Amino acid sequence: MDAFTVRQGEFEGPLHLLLNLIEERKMLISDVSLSAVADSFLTYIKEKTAFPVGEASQFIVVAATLLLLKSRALLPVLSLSDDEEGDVHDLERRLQLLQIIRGAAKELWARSRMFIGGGVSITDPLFTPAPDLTQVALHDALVRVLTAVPMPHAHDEVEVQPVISLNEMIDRMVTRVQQALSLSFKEFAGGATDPREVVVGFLALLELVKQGFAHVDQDGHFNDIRIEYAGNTSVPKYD
Amino acid sequence: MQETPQCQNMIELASKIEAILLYAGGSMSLKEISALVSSSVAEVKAAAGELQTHLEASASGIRLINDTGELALATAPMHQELIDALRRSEIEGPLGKAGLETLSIILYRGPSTRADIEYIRGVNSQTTLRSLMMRGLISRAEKQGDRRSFVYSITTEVPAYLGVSSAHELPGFADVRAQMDAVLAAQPTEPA
Amino acid sequence: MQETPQCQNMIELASKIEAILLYAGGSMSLKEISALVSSSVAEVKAAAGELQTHLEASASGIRLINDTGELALATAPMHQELIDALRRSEIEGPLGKAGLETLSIILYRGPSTRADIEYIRGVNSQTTLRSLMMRGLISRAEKQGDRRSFVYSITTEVPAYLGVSSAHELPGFADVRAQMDAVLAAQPTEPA
Repeated sequence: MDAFTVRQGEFEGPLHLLLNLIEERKMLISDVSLSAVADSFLTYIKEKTAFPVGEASQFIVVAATLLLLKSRALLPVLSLSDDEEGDVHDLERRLQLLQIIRGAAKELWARSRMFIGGGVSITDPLFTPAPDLTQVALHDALVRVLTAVPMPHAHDEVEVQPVISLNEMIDRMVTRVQQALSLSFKEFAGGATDPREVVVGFLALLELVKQGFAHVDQDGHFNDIRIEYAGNTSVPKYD
Repeated sequence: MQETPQCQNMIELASKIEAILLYAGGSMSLKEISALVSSSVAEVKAAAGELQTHLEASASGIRLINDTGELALATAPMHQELIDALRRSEIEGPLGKAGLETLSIILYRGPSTRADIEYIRGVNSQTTLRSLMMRGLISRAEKQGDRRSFVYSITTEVPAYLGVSSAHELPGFADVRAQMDAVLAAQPTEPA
Repeated sequence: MQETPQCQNMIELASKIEAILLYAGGSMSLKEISALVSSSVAEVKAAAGELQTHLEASASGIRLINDTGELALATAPMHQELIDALRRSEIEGPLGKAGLETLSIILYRGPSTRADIEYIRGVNSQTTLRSLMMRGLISRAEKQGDRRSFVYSITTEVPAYLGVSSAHELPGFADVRAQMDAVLAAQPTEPA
């Protein structure tokens, strides 16, 4: 109650998470910092098992943009379409606005409050009905109000697996890596037509490396990435 | 008032009394106020006298009423005509959406707290409750065992005006009542 | 104030405004008051400024909220603890982070739709908006030309809640507004 903190039951979304990650690193909001925090962001989504109804998709949308950025940072061959550039700018803009608002909201915390008077007590009311005071009008007003009350679903969290599509892609990657034992990411990405597919492939690749299924080498900053199969055929799952 | 330390103390106390009474709206006893401000009844009484004198001497539109140990803020007598006009304007015209909604909740549900009404309506209802009280359609009483919490009830004139002997005779009573109970039962304990 | 006839007039008007606001409670617009006192809005505005200065300069426990054309009498910020003790039973806790954030967006961005707010927060804000409405801190109106969409605005309760007579007195208010405007103006793409 005394601190400006997130209250139990309050939900913080993907933008808050991103902003926290960027601010923790004392970075400015830019494509560079977004790309730098992409891994931490994805780890968070994978470790969180439940989101409030309808909120998981917001995380996935942001994750897709982060992956795009991260891939471009590592793969110069990848150029973003106008729509994708727009997504990146939009994300930066939303974060800038949230950063301003969060700072401003903190300043509004724990200020001395004033209380507006409620008026002088009425001691001598005079019964004054109005023409619209009828049985039907009262009934209709109440039904309208009751229909508009949202039924709370604060504890109604659904299990979601935002990595489902990721798992599918990893399956494909494993097959490809097994076949070739050694291939370059360019070759791998060459088969994809949609830049988003390249991105998801890249993410899947990072996952394989983390799980110890593949080794990745990159000789220089803009050189191609080499992938090598590490000798384990089982497929990692996140469920 | 001279600025001696004792005097400074009394000015502060007078300021507190003024704030308490503005917020309370109605009257409060010297004893209640003395408990709130942690001063003796004698000190509160002295500060109230000071406040009364000050308000009367200044051009303020507010007066302090001190009626046998009960204090309240009131409008200055010179503004009586203006306040009468204000009252007339407030009870003129239709009840409107807010008035009908609030009144129907109290009518179908029975005595209700402001918190329950506001939960159902989803909007602050302080002004609407006051206007319904002013029209004599509802009245408020202190909640049992809780001096500062109020319960709002329909006045006896309302069912008579609507031509029913009790709320149960209103259209759709059972259905609406059940729906309202369901809504209130689902109310989260701590609103976000 | 010097006691010129014109000044005398303004003192009387200030006194009337004080009485009206005490009696009615809540906030009233300059326009409503001007109709009641048969003076121009400009005259009421000037007298309100006078009243505000007077209350702040004196030891009074009352302050005038004077924000965006609305006036209200409120308890002075220094008495917050005292009033909290008085209202303990009807307590709603302080606003949480989500509430303050949403309130800040509407305060600094100006009147906003739910989509505008969720664009910045990235989370569903329906519950938070409802909670702010129940507290009387925001009000909503149908969006012009679109009856299914609402626009949320700050009420007069907000400066009171933040302990200032007007939101413009908040430290850094103009700065934050300018920062928001700069970002919002940078790209014309608005949320769908």
